Amino acid sequence: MALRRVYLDHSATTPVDRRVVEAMLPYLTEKFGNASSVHFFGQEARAAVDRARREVASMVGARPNEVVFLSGGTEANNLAIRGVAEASENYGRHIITSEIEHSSVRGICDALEKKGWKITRLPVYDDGIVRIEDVRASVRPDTVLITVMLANNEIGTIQPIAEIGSLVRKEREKGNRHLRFHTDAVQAAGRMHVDVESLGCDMLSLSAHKLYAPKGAGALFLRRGVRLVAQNVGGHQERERRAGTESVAGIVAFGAAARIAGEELDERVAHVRALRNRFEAGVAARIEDVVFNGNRERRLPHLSNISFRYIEGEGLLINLDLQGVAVSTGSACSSGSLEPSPVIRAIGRDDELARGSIRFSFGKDNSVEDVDYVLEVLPRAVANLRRLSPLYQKATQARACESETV
Amino acid sequence: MALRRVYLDHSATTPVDRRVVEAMLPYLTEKFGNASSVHFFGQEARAAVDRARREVASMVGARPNEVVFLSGGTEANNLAIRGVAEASENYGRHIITSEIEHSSVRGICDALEKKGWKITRLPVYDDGIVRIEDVRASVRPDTVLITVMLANNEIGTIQPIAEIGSLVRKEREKGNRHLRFHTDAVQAAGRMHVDVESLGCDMLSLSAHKLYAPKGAGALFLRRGVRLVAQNVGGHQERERRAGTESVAGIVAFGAAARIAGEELDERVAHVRALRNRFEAGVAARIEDVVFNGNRERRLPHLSNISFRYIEGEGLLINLDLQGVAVSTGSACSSGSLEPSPVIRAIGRDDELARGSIRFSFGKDNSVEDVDYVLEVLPRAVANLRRLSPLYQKATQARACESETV
Amino acid sequence: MPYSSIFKDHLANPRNVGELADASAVAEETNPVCGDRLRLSLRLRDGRIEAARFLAYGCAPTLACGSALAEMIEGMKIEEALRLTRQDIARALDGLPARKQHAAALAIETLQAAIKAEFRGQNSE
Amino acid sequence: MPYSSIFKDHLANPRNVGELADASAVAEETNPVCGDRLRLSLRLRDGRIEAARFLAYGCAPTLACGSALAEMIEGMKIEEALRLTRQDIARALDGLPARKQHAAALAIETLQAAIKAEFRGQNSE
Ligand SMILES: Cc1ncc(COP(=O)(O)O)c(C=O)c1O
Ligand SMILES: Cc1ncc(COP(=O)(O)O)c(C=O)c1O
Repeated sequence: MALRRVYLDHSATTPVDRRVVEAMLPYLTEKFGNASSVHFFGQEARAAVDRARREVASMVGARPNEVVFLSGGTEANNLAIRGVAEASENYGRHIITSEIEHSSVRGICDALEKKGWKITRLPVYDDGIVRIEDVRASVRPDTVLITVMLANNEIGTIQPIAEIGSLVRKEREKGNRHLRFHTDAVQAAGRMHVDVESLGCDMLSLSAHKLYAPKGAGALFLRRGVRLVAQNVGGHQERERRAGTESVAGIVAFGAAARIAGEELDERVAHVRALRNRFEAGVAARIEDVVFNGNRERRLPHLSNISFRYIEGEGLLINLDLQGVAVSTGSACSSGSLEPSPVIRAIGRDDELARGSIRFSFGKDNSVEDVDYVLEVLPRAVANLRRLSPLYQKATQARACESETV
Repeated sequence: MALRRVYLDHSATTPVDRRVVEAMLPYLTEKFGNASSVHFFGQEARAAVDRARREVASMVGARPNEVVFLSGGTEANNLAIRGVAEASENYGRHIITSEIEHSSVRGICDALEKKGWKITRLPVYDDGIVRIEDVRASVRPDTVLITVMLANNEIGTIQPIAEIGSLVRKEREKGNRHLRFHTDAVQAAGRMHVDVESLGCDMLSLSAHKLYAPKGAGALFLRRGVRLVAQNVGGHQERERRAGTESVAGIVAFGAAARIAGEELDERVAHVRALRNRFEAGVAARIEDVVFNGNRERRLPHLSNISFRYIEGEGLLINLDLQGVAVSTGSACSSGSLEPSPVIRAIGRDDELARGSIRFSFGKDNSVEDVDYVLEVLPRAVANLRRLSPLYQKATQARACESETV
Repeated sequence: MPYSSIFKDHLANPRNVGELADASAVAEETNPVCGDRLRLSLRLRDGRIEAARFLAYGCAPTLACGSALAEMIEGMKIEEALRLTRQDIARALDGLPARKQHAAALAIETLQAAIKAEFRGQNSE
Repeated sequence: MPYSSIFKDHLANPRNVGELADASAVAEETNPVCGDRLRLSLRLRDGRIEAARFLAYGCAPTLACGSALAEMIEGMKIEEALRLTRQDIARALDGLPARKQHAAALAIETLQAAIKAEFRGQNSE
């Protein structure tokens, strides 16, 4: 009998929607032109790229010429942060960010710090949310960039981006003319309403593969008039903001996925929220010593991050995987770094809880049966691992002693 | 009746081979995992990326762990040149390149020059080939990088890369330890035998879409031990040389295309060479006042670059396009720059010949009938444009006078 | 850089190509930046452009603008022709990419030079 | 980081889990870098490891190495057990990723600490 496979790792990546595959296929075979070519094949590709640009722009309320196509969310973050840093370094070398940014933003900021930039990393308290007062208090005359993500990829918490956006506008009016504001919306897009006008951001990062389009396509919303230094250079593509032959099929897929995501947003949100809530209720009822991470209201609808006390995430991940359930963990072991998830640490959990955290992220194709299957498998897997855990043995012995003493 | 379409612009991009589409499709839909994920879906993707890495490595005689997957040839050139420049700037700030590099290499070198680097651009004489003596004479104690393409994208001339490779080895033995050697093999791969050992290069750029794989994938061969500074940062992918979720389907396609290109190389070369030679013989027989650009032996087998005197390339391109024939021109008009093709200028042609140059590049799916169709259409198109050309009118009047005077 | 189909038709089937043996006004102008050339020969009579022929060398818009101009002005009153603008040429081609407006400018300049040449009672060449 | 199927089987069905009530040698070692722990309890008799049980906390290789070790040493001569190396553990799991070798090292350390503890006639706890 084939193993039932339940994919609950949609924050890592999503399968490509059949409709998106259909949309992109012709641009691999018959309509394969290079969008820079003047002839028919080239114009056909150019028209498709332009259409995709409108579709992606429309998903986030931008103008088409404010969308720069790139190879993914990581490149969008690199272009936004390094590009603005290099364009602004004569005005100041201070950047404000948060403690729970995606590793790409973290890595870029760390690299700038090594080059002498000052980085302020805002705390997120125990609910995983940045406070606008902290942002306000951190702005300095030499601050040239604020970069705070729209929604976090591990715990799903939604940050006060619109508030930061209006703060930035006020700061600019007060004379801090070179202050720019970037937000990483890679996890948010397709899972909540995203609108660059109401957010008031100057730049916003997107990645196709979180939206049921292929990996290897992304975009940066770059507000008209915002200057940055291109990072990949040597060609006229993307109005000199990103050199290199456009990935036409990937861009077409991204456009189609963005359009469908816009059309189906409400439906998708309702669907994944219902699954997620059913799942969390089931976990709370069936498993002891669990901690739900991140503010439970202000978070993405598809994501649940749970710490299972006494055990380490990787063992649980592999045990679930053996039963066909795919999840992820911020645990140090599986990410290949030594530090347990900085995000879970940032919300004040101890090392043990940080190491025992698992992210379950639902998608449009998951079903109630999927949830129920996981609710059957997960408690057993947790129990099995706890049976091995010296921490659990000690804790139960201690509890036994306590109840005896009572 | 449908217009016959003949695509002769394979140096701009190629259609994706059906077999390559078949190979990549599963990695969009069922096998859609993120190669960084620990679970089954992730491991499946990881295995596919590793296989593709072996396939691409094998095409150029490299070891798999010397292949860094990227978003294309432009990014490969950026990573190689900027990456080495940043890693070596304490040892020297001099780069040797040629006058006929692809716009990406040209653009990167220009950008470095603005930052104070010294750039030596080697001449290519009237055959479009760099001379090894010029390379030797240009090496200085502060030279940290030589970057010369393996084969040119406009005229197809093949550069003496193996000779430069052994020169570089000797220079390193003489104590110039920090000298690195990069070659852009984007046009060469799949069209001639490429082997990093016999070329003796430290880095070599590749792009999938010139090999019947999709746009948006590329690779840099990076010899073991060669240090460079990553350009896209913030993730552990590609052993920290290139952050960002791997474009799994694109990489799988690249791998499949590289494998097929290796298997079919001889066959493809023989096929396109026969077509190209038939075409050139036909042009020489049917059209007056044409100049073939670039050394006619030491060049890629699939490419023909011809200057049609008295007319401008873009008009010819559009006239051919209207008859279904897709070609390209280095003419200033169509590239959107003001200078006519720097490559054709570099081989000593005057402005008029540079503006009148057209690149015909054949592919594995072209047929003899395609060539014959173009040989029917092209002379008429040239004649029509010459009929409009004041330069042509003057030249024919002058000739008429000459023959009268005789 | 998508060109309109009228534009492409002018390239495939240029109108009024050539030189008039009995031209009363001729001008050849060059775009100093890119070297494009347009040569116009006109037969002017009774305040009208009775015939117009063009030759052109340069990128596609220069050819198309030459063709559109020569077609458009044949039969036109001279004073009317003098009021033509770049925009009129671009419109006749269903639009021109922003970076290609210089080709329409060259067409207008050449037209005006030719008409002036005849008014001064002389050819520009 | 692909793990072998034997490795995964150890995780799904760990062998020799628990603590021996009548252990004659016990050790619990911690990896100081990442905090992983392995606890081993052994019943040693007549120069042999008559019984071995483990408990482990930490990333998957630590659990798998604990399970593989406990299974492997049960019934083994003590002197033989003392000759076991990291490589033996890794081999029993069909290999370990390079970065995970520390888990096998922890297993060997814990084994040696336990045996030493009994030879000194005392338990480590
Ligand atoms: C919040 C966030 N930002 C950026 C990225 C990076 O995007 P990509 O995977 O396209 O490089 C991701 C996903 O990996 C993400 O979750
Ligand atoms: C010689 C050469 N180098 C680099 C490139 C750039 O590669 P890509 O189109 O993948 O960015 C090209 C093709 O466009 C090329 O012909």
